[in-house]
Amino acid sequence: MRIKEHPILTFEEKKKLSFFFDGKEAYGYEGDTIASALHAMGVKVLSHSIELNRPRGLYCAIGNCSSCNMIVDGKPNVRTCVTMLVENMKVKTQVNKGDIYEKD
Amino acid sequence: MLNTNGVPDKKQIFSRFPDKKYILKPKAITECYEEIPCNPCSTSCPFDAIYIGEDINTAPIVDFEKCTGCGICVYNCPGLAIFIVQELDNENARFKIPYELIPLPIKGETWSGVNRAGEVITKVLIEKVSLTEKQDKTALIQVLVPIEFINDFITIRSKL
Amino acid sequence: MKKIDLVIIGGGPAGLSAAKMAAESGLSSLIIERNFKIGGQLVKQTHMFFGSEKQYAKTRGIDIAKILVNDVLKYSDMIEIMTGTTVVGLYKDKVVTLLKDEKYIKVKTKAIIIATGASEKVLAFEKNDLPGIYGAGAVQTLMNVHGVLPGHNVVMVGSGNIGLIVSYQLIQAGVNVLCVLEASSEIGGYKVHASKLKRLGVDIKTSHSIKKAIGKDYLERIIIGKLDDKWEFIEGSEEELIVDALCISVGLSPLSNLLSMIGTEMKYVSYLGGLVPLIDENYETSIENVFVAGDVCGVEEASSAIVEGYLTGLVVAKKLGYIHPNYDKLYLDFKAQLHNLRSGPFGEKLRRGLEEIMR
Amino acid sequence: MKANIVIVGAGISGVSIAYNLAKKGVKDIVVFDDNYLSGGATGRCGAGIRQQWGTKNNCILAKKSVEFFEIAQEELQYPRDIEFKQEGYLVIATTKEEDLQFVKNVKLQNSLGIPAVVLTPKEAAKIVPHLNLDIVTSATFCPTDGHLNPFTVTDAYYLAAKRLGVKFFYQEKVLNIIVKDNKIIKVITENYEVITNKVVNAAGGYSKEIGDMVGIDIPVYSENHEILVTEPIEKIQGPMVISFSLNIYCQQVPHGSFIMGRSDPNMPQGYNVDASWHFLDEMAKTAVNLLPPIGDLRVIRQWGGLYNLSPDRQPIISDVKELPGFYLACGFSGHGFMFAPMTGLLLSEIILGEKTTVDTTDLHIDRFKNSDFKDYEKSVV
Amino acid sequence: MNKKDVIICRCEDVTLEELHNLMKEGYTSFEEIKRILRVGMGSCQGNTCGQLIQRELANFTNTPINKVVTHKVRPLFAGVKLKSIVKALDDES
Repeated sequence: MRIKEHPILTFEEKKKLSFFFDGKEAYGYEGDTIASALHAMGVKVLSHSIELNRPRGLYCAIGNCSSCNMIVDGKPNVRTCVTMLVENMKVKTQVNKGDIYEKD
Repeated sequence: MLNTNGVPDKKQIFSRFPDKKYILKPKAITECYEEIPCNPCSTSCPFDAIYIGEDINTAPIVDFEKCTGCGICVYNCPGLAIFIVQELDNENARFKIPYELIPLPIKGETWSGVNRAGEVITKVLIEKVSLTEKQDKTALIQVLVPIEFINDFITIRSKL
Repeated sequence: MKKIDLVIIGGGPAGLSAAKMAAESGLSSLIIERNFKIGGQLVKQTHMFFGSEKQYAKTRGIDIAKILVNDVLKYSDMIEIMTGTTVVGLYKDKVVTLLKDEKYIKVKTKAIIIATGASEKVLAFEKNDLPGIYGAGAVQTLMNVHGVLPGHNVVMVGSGNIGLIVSYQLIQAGVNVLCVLEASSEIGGYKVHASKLKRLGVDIKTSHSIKKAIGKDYLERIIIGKLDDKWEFIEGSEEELIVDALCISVGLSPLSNLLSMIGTEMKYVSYLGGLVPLIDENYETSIENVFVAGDVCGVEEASSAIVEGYLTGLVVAKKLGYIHPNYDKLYLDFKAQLHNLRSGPFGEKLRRGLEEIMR
Repeated sequence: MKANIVIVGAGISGVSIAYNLAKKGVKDIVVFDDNYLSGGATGRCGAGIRQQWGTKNNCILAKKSVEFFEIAQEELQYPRDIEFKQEGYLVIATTKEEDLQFVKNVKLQNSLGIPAVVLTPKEAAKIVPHLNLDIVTSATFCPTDGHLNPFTVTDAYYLAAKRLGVKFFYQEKVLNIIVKDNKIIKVITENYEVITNKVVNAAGGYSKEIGDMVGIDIPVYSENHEILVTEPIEKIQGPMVISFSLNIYCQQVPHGSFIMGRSDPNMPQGYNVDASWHFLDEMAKTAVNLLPPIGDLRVIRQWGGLYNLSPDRQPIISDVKELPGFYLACGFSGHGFMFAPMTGLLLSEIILGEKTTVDTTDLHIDRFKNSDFKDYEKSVV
Repeated sequence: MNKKDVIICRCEDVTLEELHNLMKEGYTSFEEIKRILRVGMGSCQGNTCGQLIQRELANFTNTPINKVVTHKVRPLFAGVKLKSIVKALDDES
């Protein structure tokens, strides 16, 4: 769901970045946050809430609301709306409060 | 009603249209009914035909003697609230409207004509499309509109 | 510990103008911006701005951002910019702590201009946390910064200027906006924006609100309803809409957390959007050398934020001993501009609000 | 308004005193607090429950308090969870002196029925695997030590006391206490005047001020102690880890976040409760040194709160010979939370002239009239 | 309205039902509610819930919203890893 044509804005072709989402290969573009790359792929559920296990996704996009916390490169509670996508990043859906010891 | 659905009433609309004698030539209609802090229409007019004054909250007043209907204010209005109208003959009126959507119409095409409530009311002919650097992405579309819709037509929607 | 005379928190219109004017006066500063680029909310505003020429009226927000950024870059020897950096702590001894990626940085300063802007209010309704429901700011970021669409069929909640403008931007990006809901009986934003939407076929439903979101893992449908004059849903007025995105734009409140953190005297002023600091005529708070500019001391337009930025930059520099050669003339001009921007009927609430917080 | 007893302060001590008195049938108890429920030191504390002390008094107070906490949920008939977890305190020694002192401490503790044991560093690592063994010389462990939610346990006491008829007034500052002919006659607050001749001073960090109102000079002072809390994560640590020589206590609470604190030897006396960047530096350094993996945890919040320190770092729970009707529950030196059940019980006994459950001679304010009081509690962070 | 399904605090998963129940019990200040429901104590520090709870409290207690005190703001504004703080100290020396 990327915008191809826009009356005001021009979106230049950017470098493709591949990464892993829940073990599967995925890709985004340079300048993407993890959340925007996942969104462009149609992934809306980014985490599950810590007490009631409710699905949560991108909400504020400024790192405020904790709805988009994911496990990135083994580390939990990463705010993916304000974390830039990096080549070969391993991104995983977080379903608990987060484990401090890396589990792959 | 303007305050409840964004549609100005007839009285408001007519208040901005000049005497018939002026409209035989292209004139700017400013559909800006609120006193908001804004004055680009006035400062951009090369003919000094739109008055706002020191207090930028004043609603614009068009001097139809001076207005040439050039259309510069149309793409300079941040609210896209200005258009140019001219009573061409007994059958048609000519409008110049701002347009910021894609795809742009192409000269010669027929598009739907839409009123202020967003309803399709007629067919209109695209006469000219201009989008220069100066216009900064706001295109100016010149359309031919059946004369009976001179007080209703406001924009275009989808090619027919 | 890093030492710098002036720290400006927030690289939006207020912060950038403050840095420019401080630099013009001879005072160096450090701008801290949590986003990846400076420009604040302007970087995602594709529409033309109101105001007068002095505040770059009729220029698109994205282009005003470019102008302000260029102004600041001209003083690259005097203005240091840290992007992607969040101020995490503000302490009474004027130590500012920062986080850039995983790096923690401490800065000791003499003066601080807090220009953190505002944050979006949230709304309580059933399943208000379903993925597919977004703040309007998030939608703008997704669309206008990343070029990613939030969905195909969207309903906007809130008809303030942001709600109206973002709806228009959604249409420009090719999204179908089903309607705009407004709990109040009248449209909140400028009517020119409302008229622009209406003629594009978007209904603005006043006295309506979102009742319920429906969906298993993400938003699939919503139930909207009509409100009575006590803002309660009228039974039987429910309507179901199929949407894949819902955008919440129910107002902004000043992002004044850092001011509370450092112990500034604050007051809740509804006219200004929420909790704001008490200020004097130069925007200095109850803590000496802690200034504010922009939405953090009352939600307004970018135009006034720019002027407030200029004003505080000018004044702070003078306080620290750097007097602009045109100080008096500029000071009066900035004051006059602010007065002009706020003197109309739309500025009335603001004027009353500002009166309430004058020290 | 008339009251049998006015209690100043609705922190954990105040609510416990109120509850214990009301349970014994005392009517017309009024409690004033100038803040919200647990808005003072109680709500700001680390909320650990420890029985491993270096003085007999503290050991006994703690042990008897734990016995109450074990049944508190039922006894107070609380609908929410007080979150009492008994997963122990692991007390870390890092010096030869501490090794020796801790052996003595455990001997004392065992003699009072506290099931603490001395551990080798390896044994300690079995309980908390992420310990940095390079700096641990030995440890002691008591499995029945633990942690409580300070808010809910205070709430539990409060609700129980309220059910028994105690009247609570929050956001109601006590402005003065009127004494006439060496007798308390009235308590004046912002909105009330209460006729009473008994006042309990459980004002925590402000107890000296309350003493001053009636001309009793209480030898205590207040000091800011800071705490930080991290984001919650899945459980990795059962017990509280504490070290006096390293100046740290650190606990993962049931909710998942880590709470840790230390004291600043240069902190001036006073009522400041600000958070400082300096504390954050020192705390992070100490914590990551002792428990390296928690370096990956994000600090989300820091705050300060008042310790009310007595000269021997042991509480003052007593009447006041110079002013009949004035009672003290103060000077807890950072440990009022964990002693609260006993504070309430003992003070109710003192007020009602009953025989006290344990000997309170050493808790009396008069012990400070003697310049070389018996014990000094060193096991304090 | 199914209040169980209205989320007031995202960080700690607090629902409108829990909030209303507590208000009915007599806890009618943000500070009290925070202590029991943990609202404002999560990683966003009340940034999301503060304003919602303020409105609910204003409605429930029939108080003008500007008189309803909301959450205290304490450092830190965003989470900082302990090891980042240590690293900064190491870099300084």
